[in-house]
Amino acid sequence: MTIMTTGETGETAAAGGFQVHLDVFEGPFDLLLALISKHKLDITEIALSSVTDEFIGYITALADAWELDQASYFLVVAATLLDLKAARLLPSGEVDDEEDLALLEARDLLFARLLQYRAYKEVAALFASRMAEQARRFPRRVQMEPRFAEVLPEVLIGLGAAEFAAIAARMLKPRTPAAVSTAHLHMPQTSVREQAEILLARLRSLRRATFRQLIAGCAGTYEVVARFLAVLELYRDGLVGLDQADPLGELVVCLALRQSSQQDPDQEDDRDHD
Amino acid sequence: MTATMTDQPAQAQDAGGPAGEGPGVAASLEAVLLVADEPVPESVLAEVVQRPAADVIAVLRELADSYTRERRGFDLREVAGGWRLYTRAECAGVVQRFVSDGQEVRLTQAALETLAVVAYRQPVSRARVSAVRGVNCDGVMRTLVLRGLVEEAGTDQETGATLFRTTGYFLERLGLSGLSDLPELTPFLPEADDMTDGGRGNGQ
Amino acid sequence: MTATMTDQPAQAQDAGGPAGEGPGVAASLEAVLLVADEPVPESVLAEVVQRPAADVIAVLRELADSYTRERRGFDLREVAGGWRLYTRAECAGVVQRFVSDGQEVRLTQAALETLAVVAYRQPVSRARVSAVRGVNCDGVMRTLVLRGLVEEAGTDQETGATLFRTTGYFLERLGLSGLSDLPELTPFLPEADDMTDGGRGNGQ
Repeated sequence: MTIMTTGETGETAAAGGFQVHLDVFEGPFDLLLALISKHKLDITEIALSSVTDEFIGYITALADAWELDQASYFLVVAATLLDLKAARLLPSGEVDDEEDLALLEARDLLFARLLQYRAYKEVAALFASRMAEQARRFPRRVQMEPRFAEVLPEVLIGLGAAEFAAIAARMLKPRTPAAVSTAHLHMPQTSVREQAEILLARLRSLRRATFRQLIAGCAGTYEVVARFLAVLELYRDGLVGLDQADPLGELVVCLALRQSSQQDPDQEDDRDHD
Repeated sequence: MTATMTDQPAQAQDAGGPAGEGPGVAASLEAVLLVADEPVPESVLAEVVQRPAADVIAVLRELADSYTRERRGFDLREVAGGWRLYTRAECAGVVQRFVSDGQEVRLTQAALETLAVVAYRQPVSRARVSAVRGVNCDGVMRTLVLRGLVEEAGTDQETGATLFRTTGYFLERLGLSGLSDLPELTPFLPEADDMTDGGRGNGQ
Repeated sequence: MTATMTDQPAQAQDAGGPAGEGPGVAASLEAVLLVADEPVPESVLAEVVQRPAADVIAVLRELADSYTRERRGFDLREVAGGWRLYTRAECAGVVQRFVSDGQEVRLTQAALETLAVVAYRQPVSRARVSAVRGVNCDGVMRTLVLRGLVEEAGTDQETGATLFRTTGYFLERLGLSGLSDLPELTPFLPEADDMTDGGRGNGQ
């Protein structure tokens, strides 16, 4: 049996640009395969970087209709495709740098997953035709002739009344619509802004301190991270100066001179980047 | 021997029909009778195979005779105003051994679920049970009837659908003396249950 | 009624045939298959007709062939690890007209793909299937379970995730006699694939 081309293929690919049609693709691989076959391309590196724009066009067109978990799969693939396309635009040399290697790995992984997906998709098509064919045959399944019904072995329910009732309860329980679980979210336990205030307070008395000193007493990694981010924010705003003799060396933080004239950190809003 | 996925769809052309189009009348009748649950009147068969009743009767008789002549394990008989395939009387011993063979039959999860819904919602139609379970229950219901755990209980006045209820044998197998011994569902239902209708229903 | 030691009709003892002569193996098998409501393994058939499995298999194959040769409306097929009578595919039109009830609902593309991954990777978790397809499969998996094509198969020892496998009904729906009849996945995979793990896995 020959491998059949699956999905929404070619003929509709009229000349001139990408046309948005509202096919719903079963995931990013499905879309990618459809695009590749539409252009009658082999699954090669060229194919991947050539269809990048259309892929991105598709997910942009669907921007309002995304479901979150689905979108993330698409975005990961889109990011990888963009990387690959960017890499092709640059003069290519030998792979010598770690980023190139990572890119190659990402590409190979994407290939592998795409091929794997295609294999399952083709088998799924076989399943479909097989099932359609089988649906034309009806199995013998009729009531037992009475004379034999009597000799049927006893039925074993194998449950106590309570267990039986539990099954009924499970079946009859009204179905609550599926809700998005928020169990994995947690409340932030601190904020960068809060940490910035602590930092400034300390520096006002110390004027100058190592980062190590400044994080003494932090309640956990999250607080250390927040305090470090606060250092960066304050530095960006010119409120503190930084000094680090060598990479990974001791980081020294000092209060900027103009800070002596008490600027209220509360006016600082850590969302107003850019 | 076993079918592989690459099989071509079996020879779809003709199946002994005159002029090679479609199955013949005999084959069509055999196929219909194979899936028929109860005796099928000649008129119904004639309509299904789209032939005059007289032709159909002739073919049925010839089929029945040929099964007997060839001493097949099945037997085509005219009973209760219709035709149905039965096992041949001579084979009763083997069939009995097959049917009674093996241990007690354990109900499948699907059967248990269907039985549970019937027990607490009886009398209830297949459609209702299917709706509760979210999946068609026709086959399972048939098994439960066959096993004597469930029986027909008239028809729904509005829809005309066949209704089902549990049997005394069901109570016996579950070790209950009556339906009133079925545990209340309330302790099992976390929320104020059942928007669909009045909880336990007319269980007794 | 006396059991003779001749190797003629070995199952004559309790058959109660009219002329004191029991049914042949073929007839016995036909009768048993007529009352079976699921595929019957050869071993069971062999025990019921009290013949060596090899003989039984030979007779079954000959029966199946003869039904096809004679273009009968029924068809004897080996599926899901056993033998079962089916209507012949060419008679589908007539049978459909007769049964008219629950035609199988066609599976969606998503369901088919999920089913394919489960078939080749079983036992497999939802997360694994989602990773292969690049899209969440929770809802689809539930549908497959409801349809009886897939069932739970314990939990993963490391992650605690529920594992899934295909059912016997799945094999029946595909007309396969066992998982080993699934086509090899490798021809569809140009390279020695599969970063994630060892391909087909324990397909059997």
